[in-house]
Amino acid sequence: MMHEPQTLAPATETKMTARDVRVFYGDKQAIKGVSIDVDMDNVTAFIGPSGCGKSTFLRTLNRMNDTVASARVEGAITLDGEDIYAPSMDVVQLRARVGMVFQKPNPFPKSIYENIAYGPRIHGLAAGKADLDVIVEKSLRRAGLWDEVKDRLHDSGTALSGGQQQRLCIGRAIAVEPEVILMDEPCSALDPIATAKIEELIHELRGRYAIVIVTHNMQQAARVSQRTAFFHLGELVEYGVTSDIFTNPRQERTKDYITGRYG
Amino acid sequence: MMHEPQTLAPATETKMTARDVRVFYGDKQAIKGVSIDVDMDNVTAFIGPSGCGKSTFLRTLNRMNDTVASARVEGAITLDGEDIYAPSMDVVQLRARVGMVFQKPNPFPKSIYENIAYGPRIHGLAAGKADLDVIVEKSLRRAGLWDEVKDRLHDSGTALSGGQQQRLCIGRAIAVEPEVILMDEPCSALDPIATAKIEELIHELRGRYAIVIVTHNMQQAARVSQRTAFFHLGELVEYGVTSDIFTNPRQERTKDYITGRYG
Amino acid sequence: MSATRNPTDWKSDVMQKRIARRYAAERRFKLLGLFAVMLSAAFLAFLLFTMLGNGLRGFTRTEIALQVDFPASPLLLDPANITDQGLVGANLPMVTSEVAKKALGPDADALLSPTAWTSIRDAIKADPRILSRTETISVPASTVIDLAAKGKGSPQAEAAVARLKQQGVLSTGFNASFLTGSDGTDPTQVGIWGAFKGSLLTMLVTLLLSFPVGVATALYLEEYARKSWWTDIIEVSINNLAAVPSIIFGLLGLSIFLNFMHLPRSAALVGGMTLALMTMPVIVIAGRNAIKSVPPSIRDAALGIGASPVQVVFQHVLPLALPGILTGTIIGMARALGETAPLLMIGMRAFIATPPGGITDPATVLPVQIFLWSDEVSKGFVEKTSAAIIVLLVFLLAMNGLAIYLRNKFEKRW
Amino acid sequence: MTGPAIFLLLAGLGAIAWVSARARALRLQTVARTSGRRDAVHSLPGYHGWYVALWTLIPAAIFLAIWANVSPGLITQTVLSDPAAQSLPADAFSRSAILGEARNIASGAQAAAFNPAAQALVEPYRSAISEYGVIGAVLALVLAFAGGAYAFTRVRPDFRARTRVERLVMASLLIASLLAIVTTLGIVVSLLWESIRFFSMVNPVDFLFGTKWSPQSAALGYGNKDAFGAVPLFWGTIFIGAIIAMVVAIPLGLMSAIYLTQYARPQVRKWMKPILEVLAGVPTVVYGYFAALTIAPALRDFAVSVGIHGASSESALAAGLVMGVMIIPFVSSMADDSIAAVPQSMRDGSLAMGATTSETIRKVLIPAALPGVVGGVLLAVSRAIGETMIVVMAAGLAANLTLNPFSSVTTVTTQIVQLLTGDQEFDSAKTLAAFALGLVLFIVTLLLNIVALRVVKKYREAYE
Amino acid sequence: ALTLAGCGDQGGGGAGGTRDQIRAVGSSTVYPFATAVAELFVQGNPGMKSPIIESTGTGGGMKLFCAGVGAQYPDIADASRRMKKAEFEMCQQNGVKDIVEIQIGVDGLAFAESSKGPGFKLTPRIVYEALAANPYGKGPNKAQSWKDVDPSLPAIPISVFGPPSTSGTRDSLAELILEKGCQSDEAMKALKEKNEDEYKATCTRIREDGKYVDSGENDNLIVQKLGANPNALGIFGFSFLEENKDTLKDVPINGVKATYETVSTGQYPGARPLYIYVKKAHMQAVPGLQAYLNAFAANWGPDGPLTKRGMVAAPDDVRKASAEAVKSLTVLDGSVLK
Ligand SMILES: Nc1ncnc2c1ncn2[C@@H]1O[C@H](COP(=O)(O)OP(=O)(O)OP(=O)(O)O)[C@@H](O)[C@H]1O
Ligand SMILES: Nc1ncnc2c1ncn2[C@@H]1O[C@H](COP(=O)(O)OP(=O)(O)OP(=O)(O)O)[C@@H](O)[C@H]1O
Ligand SMILES: [Mg+2]
Ligand SMILES: [Mg+2]
Ligand SMILES: O=P([O-])([O-])[O-]
Repeated sequence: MMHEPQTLAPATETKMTARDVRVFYGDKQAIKGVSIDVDMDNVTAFIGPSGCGKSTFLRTLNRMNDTVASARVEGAITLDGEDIYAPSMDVVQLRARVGMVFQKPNPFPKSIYENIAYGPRIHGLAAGKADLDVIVEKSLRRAGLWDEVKDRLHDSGTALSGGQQQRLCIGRAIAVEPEVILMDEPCSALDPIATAKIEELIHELRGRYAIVIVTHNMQQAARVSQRTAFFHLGELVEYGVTSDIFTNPRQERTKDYITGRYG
Repeated sequence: MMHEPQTLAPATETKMTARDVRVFYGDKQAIKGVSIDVDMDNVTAFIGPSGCGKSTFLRTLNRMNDTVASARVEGAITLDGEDIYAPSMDVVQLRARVGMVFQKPNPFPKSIYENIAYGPRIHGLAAGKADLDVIVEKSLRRAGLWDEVKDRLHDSGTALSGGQQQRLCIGRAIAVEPEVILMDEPCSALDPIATAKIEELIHELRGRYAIVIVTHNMQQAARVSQRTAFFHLGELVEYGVTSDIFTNPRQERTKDYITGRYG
Repeated sequence: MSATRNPTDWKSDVMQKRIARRYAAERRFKLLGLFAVMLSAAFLAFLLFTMLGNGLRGFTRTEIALQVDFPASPLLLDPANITDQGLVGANLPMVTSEVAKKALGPDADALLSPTAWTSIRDAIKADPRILSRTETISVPASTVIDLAAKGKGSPQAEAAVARLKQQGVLSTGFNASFLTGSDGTDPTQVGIWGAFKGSLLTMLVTLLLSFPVGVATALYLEEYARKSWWTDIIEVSINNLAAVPSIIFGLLGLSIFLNFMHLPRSAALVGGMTLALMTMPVIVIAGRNAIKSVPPSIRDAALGIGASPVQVVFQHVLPLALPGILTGTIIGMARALGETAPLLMIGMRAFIATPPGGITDPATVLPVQIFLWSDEVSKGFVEKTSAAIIVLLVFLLAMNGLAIYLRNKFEKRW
Repeated sequence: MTGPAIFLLLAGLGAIAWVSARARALRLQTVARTSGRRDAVHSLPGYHGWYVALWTLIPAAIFLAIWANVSPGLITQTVLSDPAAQSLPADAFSRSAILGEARNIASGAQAAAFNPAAQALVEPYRSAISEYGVIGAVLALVLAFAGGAYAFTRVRPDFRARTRVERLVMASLLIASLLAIVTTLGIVVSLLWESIRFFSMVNPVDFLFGTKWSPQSAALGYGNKDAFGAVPLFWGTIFIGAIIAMVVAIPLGLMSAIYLTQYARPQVRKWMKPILEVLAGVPTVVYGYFAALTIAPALRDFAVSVGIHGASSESALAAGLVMGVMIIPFVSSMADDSIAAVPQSMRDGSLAMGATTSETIRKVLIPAALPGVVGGVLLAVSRAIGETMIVVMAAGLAANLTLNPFSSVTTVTTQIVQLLTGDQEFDSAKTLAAFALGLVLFIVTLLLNIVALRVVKKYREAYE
Repeated sequence: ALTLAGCGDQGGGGAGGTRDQIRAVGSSTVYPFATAVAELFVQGNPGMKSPIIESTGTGGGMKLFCAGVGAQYPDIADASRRMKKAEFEMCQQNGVKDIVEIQIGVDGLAFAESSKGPGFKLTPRIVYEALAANPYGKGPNKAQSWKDVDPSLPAIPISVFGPPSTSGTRDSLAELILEKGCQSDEAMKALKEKNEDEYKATCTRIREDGKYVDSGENDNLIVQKLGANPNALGIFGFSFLEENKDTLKDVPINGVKATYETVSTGQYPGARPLYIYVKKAHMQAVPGLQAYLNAFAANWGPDGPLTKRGMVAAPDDVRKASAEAVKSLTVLDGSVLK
């Protein structure tokens, strides 16, 4: 177990920190003492074989694991230095600040407009209809979807293609002005062209938000991220600059995985 | 579309042939004129991105697609020169000759013994209890599972670990003495150790049975197969000696796929 | 950090208030849900307690101990030759009345159940030797006394009860004959066995007809039928039959089974057939769901080693689906067991004092018996009605419990 | 020969057929196997056994079924030609009573004759029964042998016995599934037939749109025009079943489902769900009794105490309330299913935006589940409008067109019971009206169901 | 299904089949007496199966009874009014030729109120004017309270629970009370001669605006409802009144209360005969039928068990005639029926 956080040189502003995080589903331990820092200016990729706990760990970062009855989280996670598991932390606000995009695009069965407006509405971020319109347009623009949908904002979000749906979901997350965006295999259900679009989008969003992306496609990790964390069996095996991890892994397990010995 | 079979030098005995096979799900064409030869002494791997039709094509080889109401198969497929879609072909016997192992281990919720004995029983392959015992032992040995389960043959097959279950399923397929074994991503639900065991098993079974394996892990294809077929969008893009495909792909699409541009 | 960012101030007052409001709404909503559940449960509890409160008394009856001096009584009976016929001619009602008058005073007839003499008859039948001595025999009290003894009588009756109590002849105890007897006209003597047996026979017919047909249909539709206009029709028919008002089945039974096929009226056979038509779709639907929940991988596995479709179904799918099918069957049967309206249409609302011997004998069933008793003149029937309801509810709860148990026990996740 | 004996004999023959055919197939299999061809024998020996056994049994069984229906007539013919039968009374019922009794004695079903005339016929009966019994048995056995022998000659290695046997299994499954259609047809035919007669007496327009329901006036010779306006019944049905009951059932059912699926701990859910389901399992006659004797008087007292005019002790409200409670589990289980069918990803999506649980439920889950919930409610409505006993016992018979829930109304189902169990004129419009009402009820529930199933299905497909 | 169909036709000996249980159908008023006799019959004839008695209402019973001769048709029709001519003819058409009519007793059509009630005093005229749909043919009934009908009565809204149009009791209400009240108007008497149909309609049709609540065949419910509703009036068989004397009190008609005496002497205006009708053709075929009739005859006397259940014994001469009918099975002459 490594309790020493695997940080990099303090080149950039640290947004979230995790210290010795352990997650249990009932009796089963899914995350075994992971410590990691997520910083602002880089895209962080989590890779690892199926079931190693990537998604589980990602979900601890915005307390989505609270919704799983059997899940229990130990250890400390902070956002801007605040403990997000502290009783004083309001999970509703936390989740607004740490947005999430899922593996399968999951637009609400409402219009495109309503999908984006949903978050600002519940959080009361828009002062009126006009304000909301501005937010919707801005979010769709940032998500790179505005040009494709501006003429049919009131069509159902589920009528879009898979890649558009995923960008809609990213736009929806952006609309509440989050500080961190977590993405769990956002491209695994998409075709190559849509994947390329999302990857491009991630490039553009970088710097504006702290981004964490889980992927099973190592090439994708190599393409989009600056930092890569390799998980295996609930442990964080290695964390470092992406190009180092792929060209020069320090751990045997990382190397085996990258060369396809398993997974 | 390529209607010319992509065969290799006639070095080995050809077990199954497919000529211009087209498969439709309703109106949607999932396989677009694939011709291929499967030979006895080599393991053949099918690779390709998700949804490209690997599983669909594999399932035409033992007519498992018959069970999908909307599926329609055109073209010719032979087993030892016999047309397997001819009316005189009894599909029950065909499936006994062309066994299948699935992506998710699917043992019957019965004892280990019964799992193996089921096939020989329905095909009347055993003359009596003693005969059956012999078959069960032999099959479990070949599946590399005998030592692990010989003391608990009457425990439920579903109580085994994932990797053991998958080997049980292989043993079950072997028990009816098939001539061909089709495997559809047999390791994708398994951990690295179990995967290694199955890969080893495939090595051992090679030569005794014609083996076709679908995998999404290119390294696995490289490790276990001698021939690789690359599918894309329902077409057979390239078929050849595995090492050639991976080091020296003739098609641009193959190369892009192998280097992770998509999938 | 980019210049265009305008992060939301989550700590602002406005935001904090807004959050508080949202949480209050959350709590209210949750309470509303809890309230709905509680209200439904409370209603059920209220119903059950009302029935229990009214009905438990129905399981007891008041008896009066009579001292019968057989040798001195004007009984026309040859002790050596006790036959049913002999007992009929023995003038027992009169003798009983006289004995009672001697013991309890001139208004004794009003104190005893009109059929009190049958208790003496049964005592003689059980042991003819008592004819040679004085014997104390407990006979049922009249309804008026029975109710008064249970605290629900008129002042006169209460006075009579007080008097009897003083004489020490009155006792209220568990009424076994309520469980063993059949319909009758005297509430102190009636029982539910006849209706219960009628229910059993009816359910037997229902089960034997609906279960195999239901399961076969479910198998056909789920496993074999290729989707076509034909299976669509079958499917629509079944879904529709499951929701057709039960009374329509009564109309069907009346016009097809009685008027057209001339099957016997009031018989468990016809009741069972009518209810079977009603239950069958329930079984089909439950069966299809159970069959659907058998993972396709099991079918693939079997097909993959060359099992024929029939083998797949009968050796793998059916055994795995059986718990689900049984659960559905029990629920369907429970519904049929509680059904009244269609049976009224086919003449199962008759006075039937002998338990049916077979499925073609006239019979009634528990819910119809409840319906009939709720319309009886004598007030003694009120508590009998509730008691019968308790019996029916216990029966039904047991069936539902079994279904839930099966469901929990075999609920498998593959 | 008696019935059971024949059955035993046939069963024995079937067993022999099974065993011998199987043995033969087994032998053939062994031969084939030693010759090394593993696919030489098509079917397992057991299938050959079944094939031959079925050929032995089915023709004979069909014959016996026919014979059982034909032979009594033949036996009676024989007995009637006996001189002892000359003295039988002319009237058919007494005659058949005597004959039947004689028959029962002859067959041992009855010990002694109640009617002396029967005694004389016992002997002729006995001989006729045994005579025809023997004929039937012999014919059945011949058939069994013939069938078995034919099938036995077909036992060969390449004979596809399994296919044949399985085809029979399939055929019986298919036949079973046809029963649903037969039942539906039966309902339609039996309702339609009588309804047509009704509509030849009463103008369908008057029936469907008339506002005066008063079968008694028809009986009193007032003509049918003003007597069979079913609108008050339809209104009563809708008022009780689709309005009052639903006002109770929808909020309670929906909120229960929401609470149990979204908030309650698994342990609570595990217990509360079945408890609520019990509400649907309580027999309607119990609800009726409860509504009539407990709820209705209480409601009436309440209405009177708050000064509502025209409160009746048999009120639409009492029946509707109780019916609503009965329907709660239907609504809640349909809502439960629909909410559960909304993909978890929707819920996650909303929660991840920072929505509270109730916001997620109200803004995402319920709108998404709405078609399913609506479908469920339609099904519940169709169940409610078909409910009979509660209304029979608690809502009365007055065909009022009223909006006052405290007054008495009547429903279609109640009137059906009333018209068919009460005093009936011969073939009068009054009795036939019950069938016409039944037809309307059937059509309405059919439509409701088709719509509901369509809605539910459409929406399930949207997520699958 | 073949074997099932076979079961139905147990006798199998030709038309009719056999049956070893007596079957009676019909009046809900007679039902308690018929069942009581059934019980006595079984007690007196051990080994006999108990008769099956179905309460269908008089008319419903007649329909089943007259459907034919044979095992699937009932042997006895219970009636709380006399057989109608139309019913008799239907019987004849269906081959039910010889019918034995037996009057078993008398019933009072009781009017009752809650013991907390205002103490109504009624006459047939008042009842008619309060309940008729169209009193004296002068347009719809507008009476809202009893006072509107007769100033002597309290100003209580009219609310009457009574038998449904489907019962014999309702026929009796029409015949014994409403028609009499109606005939207080001379014009109506004249109308009877002129136009029988219109007369019937005017004099016997009951209002349907909710003032008269018909309560199904469930007389017990009427009793319960009267208890809950002190201002309502109930109409049902005399036996229910007898049984519920503690919660109900009877309402005099023309100053006569319904008591055993007034009903048996016919002094009470709502007195009506109760009948059973038997198929002579079934006498030989159904075991015990004669004994069942005998049991009726043995128990219908003034001190017999039936009067304890609330039936009123018929006058001596009627009982004698009925006993004779039971013995010699005198066949009903259709021409005396209406
Ligand atoms: N809700 C749950 N209840 C119990 N165990 C769970 C649950 N969710 C995940 N697990 C287990 O926790 C472990 C980690 O799962 P997780 O989903 O985080 O893996 P992953 O790395 O995201 O895999 P994948 O690449 O397949 O998405 C696995 O063993 C999984 O079986
Ligand atoms: N039963 C079916 N009905 C309709 N379309 C189907 C069906 N099964 C597969 N398809 C479609 O056929 C195409 C090929 O599917 P197939 O499962 O063969 O792909 P695959 O290469 O095996 O993918 P994977 O790697 O995800 O298993 C896909 O587009 C898929 O959506
Ligand atoms: Mg994951
Ligand atoms: Mg696949
Ligand atoms: O049942 P009735 O006596 O009123 O016909």
